[in-house]
Amino acid sequence: MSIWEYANPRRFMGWSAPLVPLFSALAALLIALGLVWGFFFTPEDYRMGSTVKIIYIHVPSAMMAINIWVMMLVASLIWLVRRHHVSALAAKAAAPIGVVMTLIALITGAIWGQPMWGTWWAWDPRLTSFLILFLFYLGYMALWAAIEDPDTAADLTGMLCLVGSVFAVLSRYAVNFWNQGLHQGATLSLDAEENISDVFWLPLLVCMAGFGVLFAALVLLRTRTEIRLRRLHVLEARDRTGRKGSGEG
Amino acid sequence: MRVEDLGCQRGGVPVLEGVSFTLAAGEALALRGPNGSGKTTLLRTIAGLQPPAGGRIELAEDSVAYGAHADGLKATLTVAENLAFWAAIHACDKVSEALEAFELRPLATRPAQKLSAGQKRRLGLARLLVTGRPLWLLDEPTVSLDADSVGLFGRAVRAHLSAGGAALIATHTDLGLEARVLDVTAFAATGGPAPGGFAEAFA
Amino acid sequence: MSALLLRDLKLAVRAGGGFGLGLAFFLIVTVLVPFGVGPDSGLLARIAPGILWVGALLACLLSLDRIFQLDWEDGSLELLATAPIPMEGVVLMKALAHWLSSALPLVLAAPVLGVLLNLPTAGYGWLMLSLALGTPALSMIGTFGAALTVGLKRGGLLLSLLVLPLYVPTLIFGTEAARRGAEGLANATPLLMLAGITAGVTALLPFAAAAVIRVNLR
Amino acid sequence: MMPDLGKYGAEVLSAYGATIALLAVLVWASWVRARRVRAALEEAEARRKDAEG
Repeated sequence: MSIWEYANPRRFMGWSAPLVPLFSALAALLIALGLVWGFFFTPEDYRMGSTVKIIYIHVPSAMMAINIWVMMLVASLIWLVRRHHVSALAAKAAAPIGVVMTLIALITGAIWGQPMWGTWWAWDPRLTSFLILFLFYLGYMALWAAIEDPDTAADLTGMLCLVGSVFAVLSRYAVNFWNQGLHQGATLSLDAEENISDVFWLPLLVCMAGFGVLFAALVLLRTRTEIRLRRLHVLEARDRTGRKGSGEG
Repeated sequence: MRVEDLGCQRGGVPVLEGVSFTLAAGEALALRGPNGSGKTTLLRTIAGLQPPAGGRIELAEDSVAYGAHADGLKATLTVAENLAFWAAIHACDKVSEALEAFELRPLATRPAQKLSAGQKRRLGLARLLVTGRPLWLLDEPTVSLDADSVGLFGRAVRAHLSAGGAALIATHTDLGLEARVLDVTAFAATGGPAPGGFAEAFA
Repeated sequence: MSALLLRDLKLAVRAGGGFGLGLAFFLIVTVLVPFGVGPDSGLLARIAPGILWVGALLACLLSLDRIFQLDWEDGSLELLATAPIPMEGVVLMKALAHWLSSALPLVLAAPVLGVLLNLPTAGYGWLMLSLALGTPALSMIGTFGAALTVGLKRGGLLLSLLVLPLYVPTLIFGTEAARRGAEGLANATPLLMLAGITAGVTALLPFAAAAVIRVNLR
Repeated sequence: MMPDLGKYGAEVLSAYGATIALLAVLVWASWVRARRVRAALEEAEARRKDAEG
């Protein structure tokens, strides 16, 4: 059996049904564990004080904001190339989750920035990039909402996601060029591991896993909803044509 | 041209299935059927504007001239300019013949926005002549034409057929043509599976 | 294909709205800025390249939804799809017509408006060069956005929402090139990036926009 | 029980609060919509079965 068989709506509904509660429980467990661990049982950073605790939500949400867009890009490509409806619907289902993740990253970033940089908002390249990503998510969702025919909507949003991805990377580069930035990522970022001790790392890892599993649970749940909606529309269309046919006959 | 077992869909809903017919040079085929029976969808599918749901269309490349409900006229351009544009797009220089055939010569310098509905329709049909394409796909071509203009149109189609062209016409009026009739209601889709597997029930 | 370009230009001239409205909008935006930020000529001189770029970008945005909408409504787009020229060519000609009728007048008017904002003398050439290099990208990206929203009844606002984020890189490199030029700094990098964006966008987006148009015509 | 958050207590708490609130809204909205659509579909399928049977 080919792997694409799993993308058939009925099969998808079959295999995803038990995963939703499983992933939900796992996500709740991991996030609760990570946040409690991070909030109550980690020391303060000697420079940032207790604000370092924001890292346990800021970094996972920022990571997911980008990963979700990448997942939407892959799903859109699968739809555009292989025409698997579930793939397009998964991309549609993921977008609102991506928006919330981006919003969390922006809000926690701004809250963190207030004591660290003395300002809520700085046109720092990373923050700016996330703002632009936020706009991309909004545009993507607005286009889905605006088009009535579901397959047309899937095609157009897929193309927008494709083109948007190129421009998102380009924007990141342009924004970097435009302002060299003051993000303190370097003192506490993943690519500077020597600066971050296991005390911070382990709960952060748990939180990142928790956010990832939460996304998995939500995207499956939302995709199932979208599939049901399509099925509902097919039934309604059949009702209409059936009624018309019997009326004429 | 030849159409075999063609299926058409509109907005993802199957409309026609199993449509088969052939159309040779010099022949005309009239499509009949009530509103919403899929005539426009069939024409659009053959014109290549929407993908078929199944079956085959055998057709020489770049041979179709599609005459839709909308005429594709620009209100601020004159009659002659409108025709000259489509002639240039199709690399064809039959503008003056087209003006003659539909008696548009006296109106040639008038902007399209100052034409009556029937005159606009005549201009839209004259566009077919400047495409130089052998197969005309016409969707309700005689809407808003008076009896004289219908006569003009019939003559133009006959001239086109005798020059080796062919025409597929969705119409309710009699054009005085030797045309076979194809009733599209015979091919109405019986509600086969909707695309994408959403026809299957699931919990 | 040149017939299509000529027709679109002729239509733009006859409709009159095309450049007139965009230019007036550009002028008004530029005039409003000093009212907003105060008449300090030093400040105005510093922000002039950015204001002029943002103004030109917004003025460009105004006429985007007309690129395909009228052809869609009167059926021309459908007929063009069955014509012997490829849809990619139609898209490219539409973008070029938009650039010639809407963006080029803005490029030419920008120095005049620069006077109002105390743009430093060194800045005029760079401003025009950066606009001339960057606005084709704005037209092309906008054409893609117009293709996406062509079938929608109220596509205008959505079009802005879709296109503005895509405009960010062009705007950044464009203003950067103009600003650095005006301040006498080296600006080869942003100019090259700007030219690169325009070249890349012109090469690739017609395919995306044509695919989108075909979907919309279905 | 409550750790001493020092002078940044308000920031840390508001960041956690905002995050939990946003996630809760997202989960809640997804859940409510899933239930509504599910009920609507079950009703439609039942109607269809009636019509056929």
